[in-house]
Amino acid sequence: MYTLSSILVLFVFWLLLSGNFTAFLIAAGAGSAIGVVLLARRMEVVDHEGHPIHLSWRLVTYWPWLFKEIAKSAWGVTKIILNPRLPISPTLVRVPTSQKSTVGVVTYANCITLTPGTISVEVKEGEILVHALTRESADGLLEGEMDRRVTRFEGRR
Amino acid sequence: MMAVVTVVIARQRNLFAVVILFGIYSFLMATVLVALDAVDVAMTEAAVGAGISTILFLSALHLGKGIEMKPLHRPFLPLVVALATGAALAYGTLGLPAFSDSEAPIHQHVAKRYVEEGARETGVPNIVTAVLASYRGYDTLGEVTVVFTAGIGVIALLRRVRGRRRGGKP
Amino acid sequence: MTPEATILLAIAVPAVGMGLIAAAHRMPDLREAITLATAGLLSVLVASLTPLVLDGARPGVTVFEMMPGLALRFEVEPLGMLFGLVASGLWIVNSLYSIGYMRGNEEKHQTRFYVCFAGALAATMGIAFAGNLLTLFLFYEALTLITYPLVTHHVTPGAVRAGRLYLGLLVGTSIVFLLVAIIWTWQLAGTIDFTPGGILGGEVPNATVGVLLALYVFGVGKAAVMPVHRWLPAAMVAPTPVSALLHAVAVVKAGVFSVLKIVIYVFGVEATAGVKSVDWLPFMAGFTIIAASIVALRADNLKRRLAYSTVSQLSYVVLAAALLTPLSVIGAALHIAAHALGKITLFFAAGAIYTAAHKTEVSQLDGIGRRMPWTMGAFTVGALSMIGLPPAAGFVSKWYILQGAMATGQWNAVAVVVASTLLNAGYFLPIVYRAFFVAPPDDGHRAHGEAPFTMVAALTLTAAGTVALFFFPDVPLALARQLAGG
Amino acid sequence: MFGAAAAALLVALALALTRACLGPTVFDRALAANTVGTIAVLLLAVIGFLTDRPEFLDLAIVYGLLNVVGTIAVLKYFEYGNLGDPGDAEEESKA
Amino acid sequence: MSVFVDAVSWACLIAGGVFCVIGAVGLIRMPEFFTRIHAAGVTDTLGAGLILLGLMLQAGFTLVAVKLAMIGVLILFTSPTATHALAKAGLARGLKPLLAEDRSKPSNP
Amino acid sequence: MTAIANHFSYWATLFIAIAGLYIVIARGNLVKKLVGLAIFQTSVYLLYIAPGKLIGGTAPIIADKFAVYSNPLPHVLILTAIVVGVATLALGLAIVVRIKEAYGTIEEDEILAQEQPALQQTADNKM
Amino acid sequence: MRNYLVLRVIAKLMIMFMVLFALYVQFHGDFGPGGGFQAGVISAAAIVFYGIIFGLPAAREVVPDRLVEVMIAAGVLLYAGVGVAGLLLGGNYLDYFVLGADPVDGQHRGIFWIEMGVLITVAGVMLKIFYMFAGRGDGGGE
Amino acid sequence: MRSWRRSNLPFSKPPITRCNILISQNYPILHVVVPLIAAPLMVLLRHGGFAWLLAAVASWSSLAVSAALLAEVAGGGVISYAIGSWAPPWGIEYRIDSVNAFLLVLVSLIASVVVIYCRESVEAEVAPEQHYLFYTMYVLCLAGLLGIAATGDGFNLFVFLEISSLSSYVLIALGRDRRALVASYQYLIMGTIGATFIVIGVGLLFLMTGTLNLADMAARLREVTDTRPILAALAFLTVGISLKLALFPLHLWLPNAYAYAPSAVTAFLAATATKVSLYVLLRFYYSVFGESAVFIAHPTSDILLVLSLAAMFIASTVAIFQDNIKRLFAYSSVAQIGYITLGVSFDSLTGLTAAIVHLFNHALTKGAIFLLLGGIALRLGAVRFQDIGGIARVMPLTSFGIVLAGLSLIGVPGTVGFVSKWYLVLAAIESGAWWLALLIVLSSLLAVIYVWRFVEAAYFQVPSASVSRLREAPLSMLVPAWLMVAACLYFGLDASLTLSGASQAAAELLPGSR
Ligand code: NA
Ligand code: NA
Repeated sequence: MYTLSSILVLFVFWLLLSGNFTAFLIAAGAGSAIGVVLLARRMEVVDHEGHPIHLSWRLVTYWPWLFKEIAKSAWGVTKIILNPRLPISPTLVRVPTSQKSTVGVVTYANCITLTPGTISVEVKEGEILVHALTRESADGLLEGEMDRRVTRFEGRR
Repeated sequence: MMAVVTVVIARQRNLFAVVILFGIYSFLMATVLVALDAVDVAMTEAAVGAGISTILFLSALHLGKGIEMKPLHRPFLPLVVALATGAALAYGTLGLPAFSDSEAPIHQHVAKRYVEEGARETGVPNIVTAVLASYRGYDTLGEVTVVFTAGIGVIALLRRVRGRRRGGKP
Repeated sequence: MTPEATILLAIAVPAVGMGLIAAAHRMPDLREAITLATAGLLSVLVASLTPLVLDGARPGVTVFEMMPGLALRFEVEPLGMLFGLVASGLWIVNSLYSIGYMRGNEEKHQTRFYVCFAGALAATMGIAFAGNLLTLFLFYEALTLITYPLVTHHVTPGAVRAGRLYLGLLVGTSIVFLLVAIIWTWQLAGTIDFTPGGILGGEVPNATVGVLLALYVFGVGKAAVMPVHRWLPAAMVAPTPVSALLHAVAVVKAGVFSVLKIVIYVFGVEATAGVKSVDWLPFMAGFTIIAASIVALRADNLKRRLAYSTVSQLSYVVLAAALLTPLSVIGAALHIAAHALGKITLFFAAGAIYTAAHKTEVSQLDGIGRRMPWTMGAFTVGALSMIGLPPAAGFVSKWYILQGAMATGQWNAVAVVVASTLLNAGYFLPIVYRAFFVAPPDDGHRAHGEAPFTMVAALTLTAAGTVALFFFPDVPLALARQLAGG
Repeated sequence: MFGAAAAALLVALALALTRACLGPTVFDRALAANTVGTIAVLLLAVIGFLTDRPEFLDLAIVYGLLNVVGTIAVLKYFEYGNLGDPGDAEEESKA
Repeated sequence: MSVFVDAVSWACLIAGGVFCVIGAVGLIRMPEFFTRIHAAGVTDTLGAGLILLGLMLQAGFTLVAVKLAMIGVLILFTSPTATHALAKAGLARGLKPLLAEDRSKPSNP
Repeated sequence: MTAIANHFSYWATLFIAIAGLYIVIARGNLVKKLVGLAIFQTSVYLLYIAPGKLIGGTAPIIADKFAVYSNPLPHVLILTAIVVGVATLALGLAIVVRIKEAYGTIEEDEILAQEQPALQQTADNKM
Repeated sequence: MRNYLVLRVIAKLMIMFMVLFALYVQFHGDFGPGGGFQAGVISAAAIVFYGIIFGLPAAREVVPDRLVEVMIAAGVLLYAGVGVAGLLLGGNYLDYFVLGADPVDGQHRGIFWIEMGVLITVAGVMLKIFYMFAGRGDGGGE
Repeated sequence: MRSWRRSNLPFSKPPITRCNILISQNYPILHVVVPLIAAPLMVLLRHGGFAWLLAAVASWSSLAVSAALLAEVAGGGVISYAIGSWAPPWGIEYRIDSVNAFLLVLVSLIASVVVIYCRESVEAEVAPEQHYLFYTMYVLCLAGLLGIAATGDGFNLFVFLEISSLSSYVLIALGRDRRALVASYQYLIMGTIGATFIVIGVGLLFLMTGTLNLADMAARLREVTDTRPILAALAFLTVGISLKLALFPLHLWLPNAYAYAPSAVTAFLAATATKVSLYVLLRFYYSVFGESAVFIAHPTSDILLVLSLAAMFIASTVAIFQDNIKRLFAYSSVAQIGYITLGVSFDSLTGLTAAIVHLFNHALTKGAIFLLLGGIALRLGAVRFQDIGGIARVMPLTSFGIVLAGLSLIGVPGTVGFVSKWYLVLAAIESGAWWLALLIVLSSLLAVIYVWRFVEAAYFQVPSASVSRLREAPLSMLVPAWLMVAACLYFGLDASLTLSGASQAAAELLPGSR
């Protein structure tokens, strides 16, 4: 199942990259996709972690929100940088996580990092150590909005 | 910009910093190459300079615990040699055709044919590939042989001999 | 057998002898027998060529071309014939003598000694019959190298030091001067084949001739013209048979032979006679004659005295060649033979004294003539020959040299010859006097008689030869006359 | 307009470089290197449009891929001192 | 329409460029490593995103746009990963963050 | 003056060459030397490629909409040079690793110091 | 670093695409930047990335040493063999014209195979070098 | 000039006659391709014995092919071989004339002899599992050197230079002594700087002519001769090549590299690597820049002369004071290279002949010496003077061979060294510099000293207990070594073959004179 869908995804990826639809190149693409997946299976990376195909449709709802968050916080950090007084108040904080799967935790951690102003420093069982540029951004994170959304994005299986 | 990085590399005594800076240097070089229309070269330089070289240096460095290097003792003579080389190079390059002079010999002789006929003769629109693989394919064979030599050389140098444990941890 | 084959055999026989001698290293008797047989065979071969040469033939053979236009070539002409005869003949005698000496003194490395000796003879034959400068040079260097183990025979630090000096001076001078001279000649003349009348034939600028001659004379270090004579006294550390080889049979003779041959066949006696730029050579030779004689006069060690005597006598040949007259050239050629016979006798005697009485200094020789009458009798003959008095061969050669000098009015040379004769007398006659007319010291030395038989036989033979050459100089004289006659 | 974007990127590149050169810690340099990589990717994309050659985007992808591999290699090295170390032992105790 | 798209895309490009510069300025201005990471984040996210968006608008619905999107996704995935790894490594190697407040201690079990 | 202006592209080459060579010769650290060597080699890249650029030209990938292409030949050559450079670097580093294992250091003067006793001995034997 | 969650997940995501991208670069070298060498380096980088995240032994399991050595040699052989094929078909060395009925066809065929040779050797060598270097430290008591 | 095979445009190519393949038509490239293919095969087989066999077969077939090529061009012909059937200057050209055919024979000959020697020597000095790697490097080095010699393309020359360089770095580093590593590293640094200089030089030429084909370059250079880039190119090429050929004072890498490399490697490299670099120098000087551009317009002669003399005297003097015999002869190599460059500096037919013939002769001589020293190293583990006292007693053939080859270094008549010296001195006298002739022969006296140090140690010292236990070197090492010694003597007595080859080559390079 993972294998087949992986091959398919890779093949599509190839076609998008290529833009050259000669028989030879399409065949090469198909062959490459199969070969790569075979190699990947040897690496044991073709699983729900390495190929989280099940999450694809939820992207549609999650990403716009994420982009908005990123824009907001980036703007915040921009203001700080451009402020001559550089009003920062770096804070270390532990943020609890509610995701069930590793992919979920990773997504959450990366989303924390992706939004300027906060970075996940260490991912542990049930919590993430976060460095925030300001107290406000730390507090914002602790409100748990992102945590909930990522968990929702992750879905229940 | 590259000049600045070079100077910092020259002055830097921390080897890790040097390695990181060297990676940056390669990225910059690759970008400059792109600006000069040498896309294939840029891709190679990026892959080699920023990728493989960094990994190589790091792999080699893990043996060196003393990452701090000693300061220089007698920098005068090397400077003279380097400057003399630079002077010779300056002397020579000042007589070269001006930048982007389309009448320069390199544009008028062999390369002219490559650009004009290469795609037709080899069926490959990327002239760099055409020249690399066909017109000067023998050079590339040599190049692959150089890579092969380096690979086998590294094996010969680093493979543990006399029954000592090979490779990674169990 | 064709003369060509004979020439090649003359070089091959001692070379093969080397191998056989080496192979027989566990059987001393067989080894020495091979040595004697080889020496005898060589003499016969060389002698068989003599009639031809006397008849005016110049048998030659080109072996192969070493470099384009430069062949390994042999050619027998009168001077080489004379030298070959002397060397091969004396080898027999020397071998006889060596057997006695080496056994009597229980020397080590005897096989090496005989092998190298045979090799030295092969090289000497190559020099004697060389048809061009390249061949001459090839065998000249070979002679140096093959005699090196002989000089360092005792492997003591002193011997090794002497060996270094020997090798350094001979190889050094030959490479630095002789080789350059040969190549220069080649560059000037386009050939280096020995040519009657001279390769350069007067077509070369005078100054160049002078420089070239200097390169040649000092390049041939074996001729021991001062200041490149130092190797000769140093080499006295070697056993006496080796000294005999150096002084009489091969090495120094090869030196003066080469100088003479070069003067005759490269420069040309007549072509060079009027050239001012070569006038320095008689002076240099004269100086060497006198200076070496004075050193000899002051030397107490017998072999050292003989060595300096050799230095002095060699320069007679050089001087004679430098006079550039036909008569002096005859004298020079004859002097090679005469000095060889005389000096070998003297060394044999010195070696016999050392073997029998273990004495090395002149001052120890009081009354020794009474215990060793044969030895000291032969010594006396040799001394007379050195001085140039009848009935010894030295008189004949000196006579021709003087005649040549007087005929061309080179009075300085005459004066040198006369003065050196007095000096020679001054350092040889006291020895004879001591040996026969001073009573032996009575300090409890054990009694001794003559040296072993083969040694005495050998020195008697050479003494007889010295006298014989005085009375019957026909063959050498005929050969020498051919040289002068052109 | 691409020119303006490119110019801005060049300025950013210069600033990031300054940080890379100033350090002071190795991590600062690695961070700067990563940023340089990102800016270079963007620069490449823009140059591709400047010169009307979208083939350059492949190049940008290569940059992006190697940038992350390089950065991770540096970090792995700093955490474990060895690129080949599986690093299981240490991590397990934390997890 | 195309004028409008052009205008938007140019705005995106300019804004993206500006954000890149701002992020880089932050990289210089911030006092220490951990705070600098945040600044770099501006470049990686808003700067990169806007520029790529601008370019995509230029490209229209073509494979070029798809490739630009791929680059965007690549940055989206790798940049936080690298940043995170950097921070983690820095902390692990004993780099002490400059802190106004440390609320991480109490939550330790 | 125009000569200098016309050749601005070479100044980078020059500077990199000088700096790279200087690092190679002056630095005693074996790894640093290799870095210098690599930098020195990159100077060649620009020397070859910069003259191949034609202003108004584009990358030498033939397409209908372009007429002027920059010179592809230097690109080919430098591709090879880069590969050769990295091969040399790999080999050099492998040797450095072995030196480090054998001597315990990668500083030139420390290695020399370790060999010094041997040198000293040689000097004594001269006497 | 196997248990380094963030890296592990992202690496798993990336590696497949990296390798595929490498092959894309390989096969599109005719049309755009890239070719055997670049592809070889990128695919090797992918495996190296894997090795960095999951450890050298894991990487060695996926791409065993023996295979890597074979790759190193096989690529060169393939390249040189294309040259020999040219000889055997009556052309000069590395003559691609004789490889196909039509000269351009022959060129295509020749270029394809030699680029494959380059890819195989370069990927093999880069990987092997990484293995050798990274494996060297273990015995040294780091 | 005859063009081999089609080198016309591919689109007007003649119909292919598939049944009609003549191996001999591809000789110009086979001597490189065969070892080049042998290398990966060895890696696939991973077996020391097979690898040796392959190396031997590859070397011998290269030798056979080279000899056939030499015979082909001996009359003064030139073979042009268009690789990939792309006519020069569009493709890469192999161009064989009497100059490089001579060199091809030399290199493959040495390789063929040394490979026999390797069997036992490598067994002793290299770990068994490394054997196939060793031979891989060996054939690669051979292929690289042959490729440099055969190519008619400036950049291809650099590529093959690097193949040979990289493989020689590895071969040197495989030496048992840890100093081999440092030596290899030093060589790598200096060699790479040299190669980079060469690339810069070739690049400047390329920028001025637009071509990389050397013949084409030469033709096009005539129009731009005496411009600044050309002069700079001359300087960079000279310095770069001089680094590779260890011209004094750029020789610093050589003594250690030769001293600590495995014996077979030392012999092979000493006999070939610097020689090939020298060929490259000659090729650029005479075939590309042209005699007048190099020697008449600039004081190249004087510079070369001074450096050569310095090499001859200083390196020889340093050699005298060496303790390690391999190092001693390595310094001697630096000095002997000085002789070769001295011959070049005369810029005359004779001088060039002398240089080329000495190139050949010195290869034989040094090859022989290092092979024989390898025998001592095998038995004794070291080649220092304090260890070898009296070794002639137990290893008579080895010692005597070294003495004979040593005589050749001195230039004693009957050895090849004499022939070289003869021509060098002749060239000096021809050029009117008789003082130079004296200097040449004076410097060879220094060789007497260092050769005699060996003679005295080997023959005039009492063997120590450890020496007395030794046996003569194995036959498989003695035979190749003595083959070289015999060649030293044979070509010393009958130099017509080597000299005709050398003068033909010199005439090829210097067509205008005489
Ligand atoms: Na963030
Ligand atoms: Na390509």
